[in-house]
Amino acid sequence: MSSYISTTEADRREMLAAIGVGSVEELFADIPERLRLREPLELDAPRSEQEVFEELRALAARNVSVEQELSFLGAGMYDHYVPAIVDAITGRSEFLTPYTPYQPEVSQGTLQAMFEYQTAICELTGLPVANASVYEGPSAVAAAGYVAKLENSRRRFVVSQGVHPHAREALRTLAHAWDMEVEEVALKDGVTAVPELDEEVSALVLQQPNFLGAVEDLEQLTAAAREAGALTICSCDPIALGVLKTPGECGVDVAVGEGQPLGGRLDFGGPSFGFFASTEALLRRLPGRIAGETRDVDGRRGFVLTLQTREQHIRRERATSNICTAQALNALGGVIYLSWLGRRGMVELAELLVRRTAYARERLGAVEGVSLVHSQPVVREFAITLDAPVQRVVERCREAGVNPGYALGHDYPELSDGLLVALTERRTRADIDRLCEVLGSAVQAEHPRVEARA
Amino acid sequence: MSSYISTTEADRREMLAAIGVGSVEELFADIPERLRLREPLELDAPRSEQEVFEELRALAARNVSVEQELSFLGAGMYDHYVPAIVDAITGRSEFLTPYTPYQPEVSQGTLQAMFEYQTAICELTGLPVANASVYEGPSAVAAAGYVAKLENSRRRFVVSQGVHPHAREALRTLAHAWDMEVEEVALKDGVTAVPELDEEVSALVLQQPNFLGAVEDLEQLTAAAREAGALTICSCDPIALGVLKTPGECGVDVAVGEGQPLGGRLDFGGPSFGFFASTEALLRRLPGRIAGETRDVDGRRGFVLTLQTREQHIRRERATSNICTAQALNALGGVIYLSWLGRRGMVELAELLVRRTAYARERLGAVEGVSLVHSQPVVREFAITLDAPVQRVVERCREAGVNPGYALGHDYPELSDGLLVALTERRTRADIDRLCEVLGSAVQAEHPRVEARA
Amino acid sequence: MSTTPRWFGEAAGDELTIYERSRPGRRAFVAPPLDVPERPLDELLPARLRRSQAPRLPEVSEPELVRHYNRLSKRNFDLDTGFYPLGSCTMKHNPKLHERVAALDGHARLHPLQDPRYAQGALELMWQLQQALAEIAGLPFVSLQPSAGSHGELAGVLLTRAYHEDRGQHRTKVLTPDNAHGTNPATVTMAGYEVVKVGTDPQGNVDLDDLRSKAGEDVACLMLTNPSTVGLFESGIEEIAKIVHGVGATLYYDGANLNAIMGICRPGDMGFDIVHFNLHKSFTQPHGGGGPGAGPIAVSERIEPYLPRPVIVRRASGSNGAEPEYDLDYDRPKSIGRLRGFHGNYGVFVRSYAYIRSLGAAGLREVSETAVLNANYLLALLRREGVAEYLPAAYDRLCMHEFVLSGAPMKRELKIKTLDLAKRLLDHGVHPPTVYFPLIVDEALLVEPTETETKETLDRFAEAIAGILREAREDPETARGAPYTTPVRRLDEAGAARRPVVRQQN
Amino acid sequence: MSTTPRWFGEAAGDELTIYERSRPGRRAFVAPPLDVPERPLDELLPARLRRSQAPRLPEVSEPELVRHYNRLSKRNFDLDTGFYPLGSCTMKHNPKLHERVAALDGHARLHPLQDPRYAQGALELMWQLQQALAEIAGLPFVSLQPSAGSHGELAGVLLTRAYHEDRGQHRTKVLTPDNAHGTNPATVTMAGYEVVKVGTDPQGNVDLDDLRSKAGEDVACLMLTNPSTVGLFESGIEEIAKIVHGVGATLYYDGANLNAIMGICRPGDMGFDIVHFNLHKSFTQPHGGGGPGAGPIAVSERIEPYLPRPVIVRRASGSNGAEPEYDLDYDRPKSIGRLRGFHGNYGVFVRSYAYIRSLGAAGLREVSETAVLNANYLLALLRREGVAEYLPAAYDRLCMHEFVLSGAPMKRELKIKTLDLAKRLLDHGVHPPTVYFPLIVDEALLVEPTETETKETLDRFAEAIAGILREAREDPETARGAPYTTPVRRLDEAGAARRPVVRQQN
Ligand SMILES: Cc1ncc(COP(=O)(O)O)c(C=O)c1O
Ligand SMILES: Cc1ncc(COP(=O)(O)O)c(C=O)c1O
Repeated sequence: MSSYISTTEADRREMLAAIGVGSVEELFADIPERLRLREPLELDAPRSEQEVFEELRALAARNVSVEQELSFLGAGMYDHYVPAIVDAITGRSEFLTPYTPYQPEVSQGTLQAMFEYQTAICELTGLPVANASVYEGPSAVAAAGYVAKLENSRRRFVVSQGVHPHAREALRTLAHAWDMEVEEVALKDGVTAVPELDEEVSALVLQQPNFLGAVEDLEQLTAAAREAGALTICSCDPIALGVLKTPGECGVDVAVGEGQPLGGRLDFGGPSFGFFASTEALLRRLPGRIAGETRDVDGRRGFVLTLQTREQHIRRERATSNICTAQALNALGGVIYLSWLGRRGMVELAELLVRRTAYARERLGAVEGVSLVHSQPVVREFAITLDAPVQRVVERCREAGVNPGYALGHDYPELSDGLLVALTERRTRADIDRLCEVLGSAVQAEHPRVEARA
Repeated sequence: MSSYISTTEADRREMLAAIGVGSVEELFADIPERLRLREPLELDAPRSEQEVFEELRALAARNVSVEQELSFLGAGMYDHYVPAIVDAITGRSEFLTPYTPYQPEVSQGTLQAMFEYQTAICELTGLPVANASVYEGPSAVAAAGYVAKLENSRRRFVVSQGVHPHAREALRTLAHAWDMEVEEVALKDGVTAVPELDEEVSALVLQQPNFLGAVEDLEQLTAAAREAGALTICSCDPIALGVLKTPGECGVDVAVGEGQPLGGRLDFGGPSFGFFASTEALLRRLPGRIAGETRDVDGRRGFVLTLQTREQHIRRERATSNICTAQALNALGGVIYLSWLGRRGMVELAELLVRRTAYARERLGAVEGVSLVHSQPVVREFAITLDAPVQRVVERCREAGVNPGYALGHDYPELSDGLLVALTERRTRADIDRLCEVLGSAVQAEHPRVEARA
Repeated sequence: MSTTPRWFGEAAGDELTIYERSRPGRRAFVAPPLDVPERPLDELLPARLRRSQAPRLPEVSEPELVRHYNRLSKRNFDLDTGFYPLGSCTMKHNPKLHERVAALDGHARLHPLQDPRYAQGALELMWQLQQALAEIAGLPFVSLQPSAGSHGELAGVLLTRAYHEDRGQHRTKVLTPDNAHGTNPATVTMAGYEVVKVGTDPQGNVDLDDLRSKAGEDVACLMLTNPSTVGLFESGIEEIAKIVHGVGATLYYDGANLNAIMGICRPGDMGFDIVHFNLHKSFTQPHGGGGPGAGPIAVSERIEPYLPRPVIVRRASGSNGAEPEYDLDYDRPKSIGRLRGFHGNYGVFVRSYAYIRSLGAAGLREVSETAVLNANYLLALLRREGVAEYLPAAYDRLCMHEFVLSGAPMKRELKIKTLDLAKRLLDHGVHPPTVYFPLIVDEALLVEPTETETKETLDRFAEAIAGILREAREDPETARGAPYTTPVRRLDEAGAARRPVVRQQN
Repeated sequence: MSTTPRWFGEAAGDELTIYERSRPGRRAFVAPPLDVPERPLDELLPARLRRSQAPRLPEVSEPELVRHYNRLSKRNFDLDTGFYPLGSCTMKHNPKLHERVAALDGHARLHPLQDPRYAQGALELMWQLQQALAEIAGLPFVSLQPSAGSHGELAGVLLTRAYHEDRGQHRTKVLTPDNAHGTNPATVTMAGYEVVKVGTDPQGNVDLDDLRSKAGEDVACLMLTNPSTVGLFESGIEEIAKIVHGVGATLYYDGANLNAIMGICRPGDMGFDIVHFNLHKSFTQPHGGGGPGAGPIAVSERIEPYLPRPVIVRRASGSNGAEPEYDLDYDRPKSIGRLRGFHGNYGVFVRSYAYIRSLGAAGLREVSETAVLNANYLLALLRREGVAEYLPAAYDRLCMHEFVLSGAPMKRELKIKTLDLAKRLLDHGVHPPTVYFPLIVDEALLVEPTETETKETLDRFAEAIAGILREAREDPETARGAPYTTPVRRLDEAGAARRPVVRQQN
């Protein structure tokens, strides 16, 4: 008997008697004989807790985490410091183990946290409504695309090449099924060139700051979309929103983004959460759960899942999305993190990043063999190109314990020796100096002009 | 303002006004001017959470934990696997942050857990009563000595040299203040020679298994004590009690021990807990908290701290001990661990250790240059001596990632090249084989006969 | 606060949100020092790109933050607190080990864009998990990418589309049973297909005649849950597969109910082409109050070319007996593309992998056997007098891992609805079953005890149900007014939807 | 279970112990495989040395174990849940960071007998903590070994003994004030001395005349708490020190109330020879329902030779600028010896060190300033009409970090005792203050809010007290019967002591 099961042989006998069958086998009578497995599944033998722990630890040890190297990887997920309180609260069984709050009387913890989370997202994005989470960043862009499709039934998305490649691809995957086209707009000087838009355009899709780290001038872009009657969807780095003009102020209709920077683990890419905010006009088109405030029969304040007629369990094939299980626990971590940062802390953190990033960019830009891809304002991430093969440079850096960033060539062939360098508050000036030193020598060593190589 | 304080400048002003003073300084008027510090304390500047985390991580990284080497260290604390449930439950704020349960109506969690813990300790030791914990193992021996002193006012302790050296020293420290003598009994063939005892002997103090790992024949020894009218105190390895005849059955009056093996962290030696059980006759002499069962006014079962008239807060200078804060959380971990093991598991674990230890002892005994210190039955630990300088052998083993055990010379000068080798269920046969191989070559390399050394 | 508060620990101020606790100047966060030159912000980021106002986030100290969310947590009922027989949700025990291993730095702090050569442990774990899921499903290829069940469904229907398109076929319809979970039809629409409903026969199975009549060449797929959402195994599954495959459509398996059949039979063997798993149901990922989850899919050979990108590949490392090497393959020309960023919910994979490793084949079979045993035992207990008259089983058969009761007679005879019964259960310290789903049963109650509950718990639950019905015979008002002991009582949901307040305006 | 349970989540079976949940055959533990030859046990361990019966530990599965202890935890009130103004206990916020850093493998899984060369991080941490504590106390030498406050006291009195003995003096008495905490006199006896009580003057300070009359050559030590247990600073401390030192005795500082004076003044400067700290009070180690704690001691130069063994030493590593090296020194011939095993409660040190690092000098001073401000503010609130008549401050002065009220007028006028007030507070979701201590105040209530509480919380607490007194004026029975909302109500303590049941007989 496994340690997760309580049914002893004696229990089993009593229970079978109460049911009135002679064996457990009989309970499966509805399964055609032919389909029943005669052999056990081919899986490894059961293991004790201790052995499973050792195995999972051994697997973990074969990964190089951000604790084991000086990492400047970003490109969508960032190594921020996660305060202890996030783990302490999200680890409580009361938040960790319940289902979606279908019985609000015994789910006020989750529901009120959702409401508080929605409020925080509205504050960050400058938009009046938000849902309680979607899966993660790139699929949030696709989900926003579905809102636009439902809203205006037009046939084309215009997407900036500054949008995360994963998000562009996720949108494409679905747009194909919706029989919609996806047109990409190139970057010019690192930012999205204001595109020509016609009435076939359902939505203009942007990212702030864009994938190369540049801060977009959103107002110009949303104006163009507005003119064409299209919506603007913008995926945002929530940390950058501590200092940037809000999407709401800039005229964005739907602001989404990857929530991982808000107190989330890296977790090799998930689970995290996607945030989703919009104008009031789109409230009834939002996907997923939304918590709303109300009162109980005694007049006490309470919270419920609201506007459920949008959702699959009520509206079924006419739902605004098929999403059901989302990312409640991660979003809870998000609101705890934001409350931990607080009003001033959020700004302080973003400004610290702006300053450290400016320092890093200036210093790296001065390294021989390194040049900046653009000179637009940035918040915490920027692109450079190297006068040497990027893979070899990266490999050399790693030998010195430094992971200098994400190689851009896979997603931007024109930047084949490009590198995207990201900062968080965990990377100090000393770390930046070390990066410059290590990257500088690596570029030197790999520079095509340098002949002598092993 | 630090992040742990909520009193803003505005709050402060309002509060001072309510008090009717003009400044915080005035609140300290009772402190003579001369004594007030004019300068800040000389401490490092405050740091953010993230920085403190990094610093404490860096300190941790300068320790070699049992995860980073193959360790056979024991000698009082053991690297058992700690099941996840222990951390999950003891980490809950509800158990972690309350004070000693002075208000039983809102402390039933702690109190019932204490009661369950006491029951488990009684089951392990075969004695009818137990308290809710004392500090840890060695001081528990001293605390037991105090019980004996109170009970019979005799003037001498007779202590086996098989008792942990720290426990012997802790008892000595106090016995001196009590104007009592401590006489040691040597080991013979690895076990305590039955001593001659007279009426001056307050208690005979033993350890099971003893420090060299040998299982003592307790019945013989308690018989000698009983004859002299002395008590027998026995410090026990609680894991070994899964298979050994209980101290209760053997006639021991007070059984104590180090609780760390029961689901506790190593923590460089603490905090852990000491367990303390005795015969019914000594119940009213026990130190510390005891939980007892009772009913509330509605007839519901409940638990309270009981027999408090033994304790310092009631009995003051006539208390049976001065202990106040003890080790409630660690003892809670203990009862969770014991419930996790369960009736059968406790025995299975102990028997597994007996078999693995027998294997290890046989294999190591066969290694050239290694000999056994005794051939008594053992449970999970045994002493060997080497034909080579132990420190150098250990150093060589460490280079191969193996920590072969605790060098005995410091505590047992006659075993200057002795080594105490401990096992837990985390050390597999493969680990044991590796120990034999590594230790074997190290002894070979350091063997005095071998001339060629670097 | 009233003279006597209603529950242990209730205190003045409990009704406040974190925003209402905010006071200017308080803080939990202390910024690390500025260690670079402090240049004017305007030089770095022009004012016109900057926000004009700080976001109105709360200003609270750490102690307040801890208390606020800690106290909020106590307003939840959770699985570690009590019985949670929520049908279709598989609220089984969440082993504590899983949280420990998922939190290890090498898993939790691994960047998704780490070079695969430095993430071999993660890739191996994913590859091993894929192997295990493939074996459990009886289908050879797995993608772990989808983020939850409905995301898996979406992937599955998109795969179906890609498959047909690759064959030059343009199909427009997807069949779903009338008792299907809401995500099935919603997915169909979202994947650009039209939903066609298939009926259920009086025994609770798919109405084969109806299916035959609707299965035409325009049908791309049939989505099926088996055991179905009424907790019954479709004994005609082979016939169903024949009909569906007969018209060239694919057969999709909604794996929400996999907990009933692990190691007993396999969707692949039944003829399914595509299966999704809910790792947060059958494989112990905690539900988190509504996620995270993961919805991997397993597919047959013919569907494999279309799987989402990237896929994990394993290369035997030459002949020298070295460890195999794992990598990510993006070069998948027929792939439907990505569904999301990075590689899926890895943290969930860690937990589910630990689970499968702990149980092995025998353990997984024991899970399903016990889940079905527990459900049937509970059903038998509820067939007793005083209960069955009011709450009969919707289908008078043995069930699989869950069963549906109908509260229609109760409503008629005792004048209490299924909702009232559910709310009254809250006063007994148990979470109610799923209510009003599936839609095809009047006043439905879908009960799924799972395998990790004790017989004593099932006995007590049956006792609670009987007690409530007994009480209602005398006094239906009590149930209609329930719950009484919860932090709040019945809430005005209609009002909330009429004038939605979805954020705090501070 | 009654028709309507009393609190949220209460369920049938709640009254059971883990033993009563046991069923033969259930298990949470799975043993790792036997990988060595299975030899008959008799060969390895003769039957006569083996136990005849397995210990009757519970047989439960992991899910049951989790639920049992999780549900038990909900029957506790804790600091993360609400206000806990337990006088003399310093129930300040326990930062969450501390649990995280204490759990790091390098700290939590470090064997105490690891060679010091491989435990340099731990030894450095201990050394740094010693330095910080020495600076805070104003005394140069620290031993971290004692396990709690009273263990620190024991160490302190044993040091005193060793000091006198080393001078060939045989002293027999130790003075403690009549308001001393119980551990002080208990320690004195346990350390082989006789207790002599010193009186308190009407202002709440040590009665200097009484002290003078009792301070003779037979006195080894005066143990003092400052601020005292009534929350007042002994302004005559310098005179006290003079008297005590005048007869050659040592002055011992019980550090339980250090929270009032950190960074403001120092025991060493006041003339104390020995100080103990309660790391579980002033330095945030969580109380754990009664431990663990740690009671380090700081001492003056003349006491240093006697400190417990081993001591940590730091060696500058030559001239090459390398890191200093830390080691353990056992060669301390005048040492009183060990008080316990290994090196003290290291896990506690990690937390307290993190705390001191987080706050620095300014932060520690802010702690004490705010603790004293909060106490005085709350005292001021309670001086209002409707409260002060019934619950006057025992000393009509400003207080330090805590204050004593006397419930004597309340008992007289309203016929409710301090105990009743305390129990009624439980119904308001706050933990009562310490009651009936110190002994010298009739119907005492010792209130210590600590620095980590908000003004709003203090306001609400004062409101709750006023409300209870208001209620009692009309209806004293309600308070006398309180509490009503707790998992159990007043318990029969006398009965428990009369027929003690201290374990379950299964
Ligand atoms: C039968 C069925 N299908 C699909 C789903 C959707 O799964 P998820 O919530 O993971 O998206 C559910 C969830 O309840 C379900 O019960
Ligand atoms: C004044 C005073 N002294 C000593 C102690 C004893 O401290 P500990 O419980 O850590 O042994 C206490 C604890 O409450 C106390 O308040």
